[in-house]
Amino acid sequence: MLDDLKELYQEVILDHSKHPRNFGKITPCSHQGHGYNPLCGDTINVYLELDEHECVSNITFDGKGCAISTASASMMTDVIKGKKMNDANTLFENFRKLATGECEEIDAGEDTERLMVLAGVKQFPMRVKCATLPWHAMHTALIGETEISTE
Amino acid sequence: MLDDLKELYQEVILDHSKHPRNFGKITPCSHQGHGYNPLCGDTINVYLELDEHECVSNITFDGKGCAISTASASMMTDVIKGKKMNDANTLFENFRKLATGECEEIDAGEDTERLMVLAGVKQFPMRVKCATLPWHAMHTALIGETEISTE
Amino acid sequence: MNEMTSFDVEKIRKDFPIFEEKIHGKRLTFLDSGASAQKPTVVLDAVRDAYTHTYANVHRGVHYLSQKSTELYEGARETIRAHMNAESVDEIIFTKGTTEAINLVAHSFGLMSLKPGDEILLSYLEHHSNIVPWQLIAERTGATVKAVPINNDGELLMDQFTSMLSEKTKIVAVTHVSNAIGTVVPVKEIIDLAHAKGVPVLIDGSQAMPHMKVDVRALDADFYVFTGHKVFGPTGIGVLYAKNELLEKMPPYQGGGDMINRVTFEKTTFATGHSKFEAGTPPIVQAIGLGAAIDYINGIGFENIAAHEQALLSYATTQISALNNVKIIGQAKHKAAIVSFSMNGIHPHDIGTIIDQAGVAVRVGHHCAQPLMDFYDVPSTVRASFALYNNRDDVDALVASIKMVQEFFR
Amino acid sequence: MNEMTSFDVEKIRKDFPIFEEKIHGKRLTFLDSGASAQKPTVVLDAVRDAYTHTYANVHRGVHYLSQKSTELYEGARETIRAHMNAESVDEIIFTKGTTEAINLVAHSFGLMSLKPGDEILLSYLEHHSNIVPWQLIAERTGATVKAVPINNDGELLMDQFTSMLSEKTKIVAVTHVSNAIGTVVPVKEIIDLAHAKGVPVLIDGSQAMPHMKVDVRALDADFYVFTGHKVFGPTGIGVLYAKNELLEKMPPYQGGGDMINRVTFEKTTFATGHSKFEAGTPPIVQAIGLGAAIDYINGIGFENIAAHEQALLSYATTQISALNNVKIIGQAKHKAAIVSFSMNGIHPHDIGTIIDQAGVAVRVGHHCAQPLMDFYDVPSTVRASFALYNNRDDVDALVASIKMVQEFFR
Ligand SMILES: Cc1ncc(COP(=O)(O)O)c(C=O)c1O
Ligand SMILES: Cc1ncc(COP(=O)(O)O)c(C=O)c1O
Repeated sequence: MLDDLKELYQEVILDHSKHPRNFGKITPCSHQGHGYNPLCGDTINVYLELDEHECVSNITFDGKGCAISTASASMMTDVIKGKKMNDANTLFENFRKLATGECEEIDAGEDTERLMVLAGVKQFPMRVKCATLPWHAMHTALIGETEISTE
Repeated sequence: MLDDLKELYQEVILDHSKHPRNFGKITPCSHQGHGYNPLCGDTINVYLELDEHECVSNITFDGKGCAISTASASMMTDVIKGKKMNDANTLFENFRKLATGECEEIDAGEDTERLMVLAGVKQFPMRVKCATLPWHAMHTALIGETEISTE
Repeated sequence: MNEMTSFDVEKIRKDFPIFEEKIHGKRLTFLDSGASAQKPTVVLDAVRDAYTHTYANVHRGVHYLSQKSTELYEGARETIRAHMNAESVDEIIFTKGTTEAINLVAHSFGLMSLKPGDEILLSYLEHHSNIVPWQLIAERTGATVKAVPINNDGELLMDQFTSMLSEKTKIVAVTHVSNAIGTVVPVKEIIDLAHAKGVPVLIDGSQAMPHMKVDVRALDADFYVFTGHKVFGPTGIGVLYAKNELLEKMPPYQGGGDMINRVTFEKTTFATGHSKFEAGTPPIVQAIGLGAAIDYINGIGFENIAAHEQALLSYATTQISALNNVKIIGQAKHKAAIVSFSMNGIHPHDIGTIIDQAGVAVRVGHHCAQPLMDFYDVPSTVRASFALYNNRDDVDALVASIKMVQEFFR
Repeated sequence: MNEMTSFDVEKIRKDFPIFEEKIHGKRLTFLDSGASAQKPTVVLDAVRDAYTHTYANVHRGVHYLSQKSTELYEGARETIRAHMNAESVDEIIFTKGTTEAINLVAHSFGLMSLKPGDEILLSYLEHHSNIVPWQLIAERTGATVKAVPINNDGELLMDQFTSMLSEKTKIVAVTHVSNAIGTVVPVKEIIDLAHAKGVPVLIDGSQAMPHMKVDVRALDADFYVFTGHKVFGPTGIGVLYAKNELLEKMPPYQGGGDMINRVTFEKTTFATGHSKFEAGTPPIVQAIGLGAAIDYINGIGFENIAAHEQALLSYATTQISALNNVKIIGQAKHKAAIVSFSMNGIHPHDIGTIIDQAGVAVRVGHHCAQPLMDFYDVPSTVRASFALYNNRDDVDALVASIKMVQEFFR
């Protein structure tokens, strides 16, 4: 029974959830997105700075979440930092497909491995939203909306 | 199978339904009651004249109804004519109990037999309202309300 | 006909356990499917299995049973979406039945869009469920209910419809098939005419779904409602299809669990999609049962069903018309397999009671369509309504029992 | 204890077929009855029998099946009347569930009696179903929703209740038992205090009915609602008890078939009693199933059930309290068998996912009681809720699985 669980809660995920990277606020910041999961009441805020080349020069998050959403936010910020805005949106799309099981595999270059780690969540349909919540928040920040709530 | 039916549609009932007694209106009349069965859309109007001794000096009915309700109205008017108002109300109560199966037998003196004929209806729960509709209309006329609807 | 070879009514009857029952010692002649249809074993099994193998509340749980239960429940929604050809599952709302679905639309869409002087356009063929909710909302908003008349055959007067449709009309709500007399209403034409004036249309599909394949996108219906128990599914479940663009604008109907985004005593925000309109624990197992019913009829195929039923209808019409003093009410050119009739001098209630003793189940009464009864100036009729499991023996039993009634009242 | 000798939980477990299921290969530890309870075989049989032996639509038919179906449906109403000790079956209205029942009262009674400035008095313990309908109606009428606070143990502050009850209060609506933390609310006292000021009271009995015998006349409740699926009955059915004198004054909620007296396009008049509030084909078979469920629990007896559940509750409370870093939320003196808890630094969703792998089904989340979660300043909790079929093995499995979670996140 522990196999699936170990797949979901891999060491790297537990590590990110216990020691989240890029945790905190950027004030003021150019882009901000808020994610809310009505099922558990969790909230994630994503803060973003774009430079003059539409590159993500800085990204952080804060809020309350489970191990999965926190690890996902932490790993996401690591991956997104330094990416072009367009590439960030493509990564969002790729990750969404992976987590919901729409795609089995993706090619996201050097980031593929890190995204695949989080994809273990697709064995746990009720937890997919936890993993995608920060990504949705990041996406809404980039496209200029302010709040999303997954369901 | 025809036994129950023959019990319900006895000759005397078929006769009353085909040739209803006391059919028509009394205008003007001192008391009037209207009965409506929302299940089938049937209506029965009962018209009454009380004399100075609170005796039913005349009673008629009109409206649209099935064989059971028409026969019941016809036989009822026969029975009620000449009765004291109080006795009419007691007969109503007795008949109601008989038709709904609340009582097995009643003692209504010389009228007992005629009332028992109609009581075959208790084998047909969905038809009890047809039999009691004119009686309810008569009762509401006497107690001074104008419309009842059975359900 | 080619389809008929693959359609074996005797085999189908075996799918419905009720036909093993004896009624007053007689074979059951069930001609009351218009009121509610019988259930095939696959539906009963789906219901029981849902309770015995995977039961838990839906949506809010991370545990196995809750997940399985949610999958089955949402799977049923997808089955219905596909069956009706809706664009998205967000457009499929589970209700208690047609009545609740229409009340939901009248209340949510009605309150939002009706002003004093506005008009709600219905027809004389409507069931009370597609009249009374509109009257209640008209009373509250100051709008007026109008009804398109019919001709003596029971067909909607389309020229009247066209002229009654005005800039005051805010919604048209008509039945797809009359439950009382079987008329098939040209709903596509009605929708096109209404849309040409920018008026949205609700179609009451309660009596259509058991008999024909309905494609809400081909019809371009704005709202399409039906009830589960008439389409061989469980009681306690119905469906409201509504276009997403309308649902987005509509306020919630009932409040409660599952339809919210965030609740505080100061301010509550609502969920989106179908969730906004599904307050509280839904009829979970009934939805699953309805999904199984839809799969069942699709397995048989609507061409087969329609061919079989139309053959029965024409046989029954011929047989009944041949009887003395029996008058068929409603003779529309396009009819579903429903025959309403009256007998000279004999009240429908007496007919119903007498033929019941022969095991023949028909509905007698106003069929929740009193305005239609008023139009024909009868308080009630006898209605024989057919479904895929009826056969010629049923028609013969009905005809024999009518003769018995005539005998009785001779 | 004397009762315990006649109460054999292992025998009772055999009445519930779901316990034969394996979850991820493990024994099912079902501690989610607060969300929805499992169904005994007698209920499943009642449902199936109703469909296979006596099925037809109710009320309007004179034929045999319709009559039998009506008898069973109305018989269930009488079962529930007797169980709640209502005066008359006219006071028992079948709804889709608690949520619909409360919406009905909020809408019908609320619209009739609320003016701007009036107050609706709730509590911090309420389920969203007893909050949102009142917010919707408050918004429409200009009334205000107020909520009585609780202490840290999760008990209603009765002195606050007394002082918040004013001449502005037009209705009090409180839960009998908190679904999220198990508090048993002193509803008799609340009703007496409210009645002293002439204010009617609605009691949400969703979580009380599975655990205790409720006598609406002894309580003198004006409205008492519950939902079938939590009391071992089918989904898609609930009950509104309301005093006749109130029902008589209340306008209809939904419009449709069966709730009318006479319909014309000009004017419609309504039925009386429960019929006025039961528009459309009701959840016939679900009501029959609910009747069977009520018979089932009465057969076991509420003294037995209460004694068993309270013993389990105290065992579970002791075991869980003894765990490191686990905090029980809600420690009212009077509690139903519900234990809500949180774990230091570990999110309820992660707990739920991990212990599910051990076959333990609990609910994690806000339990549709966000204001209560806000009070305790947690987004969600883990809730283990017990029913008559739970045993000590269930508690032990829960405790073992919590230890596993601790291991995992060490
Ligand atoms: C206290 C309480 N009230 C109301 C409800 C709502 O019941 P339902 O969802 O069956 O309408 C529930 C359960 O969900 C509950 O526990
Ligand atoms: C045409 C039509 N509309 C509406 C209804 C109401 O459906 P329900 O009673 O299941 O809500 C019916 C059946 O009763 C019907 O035949």
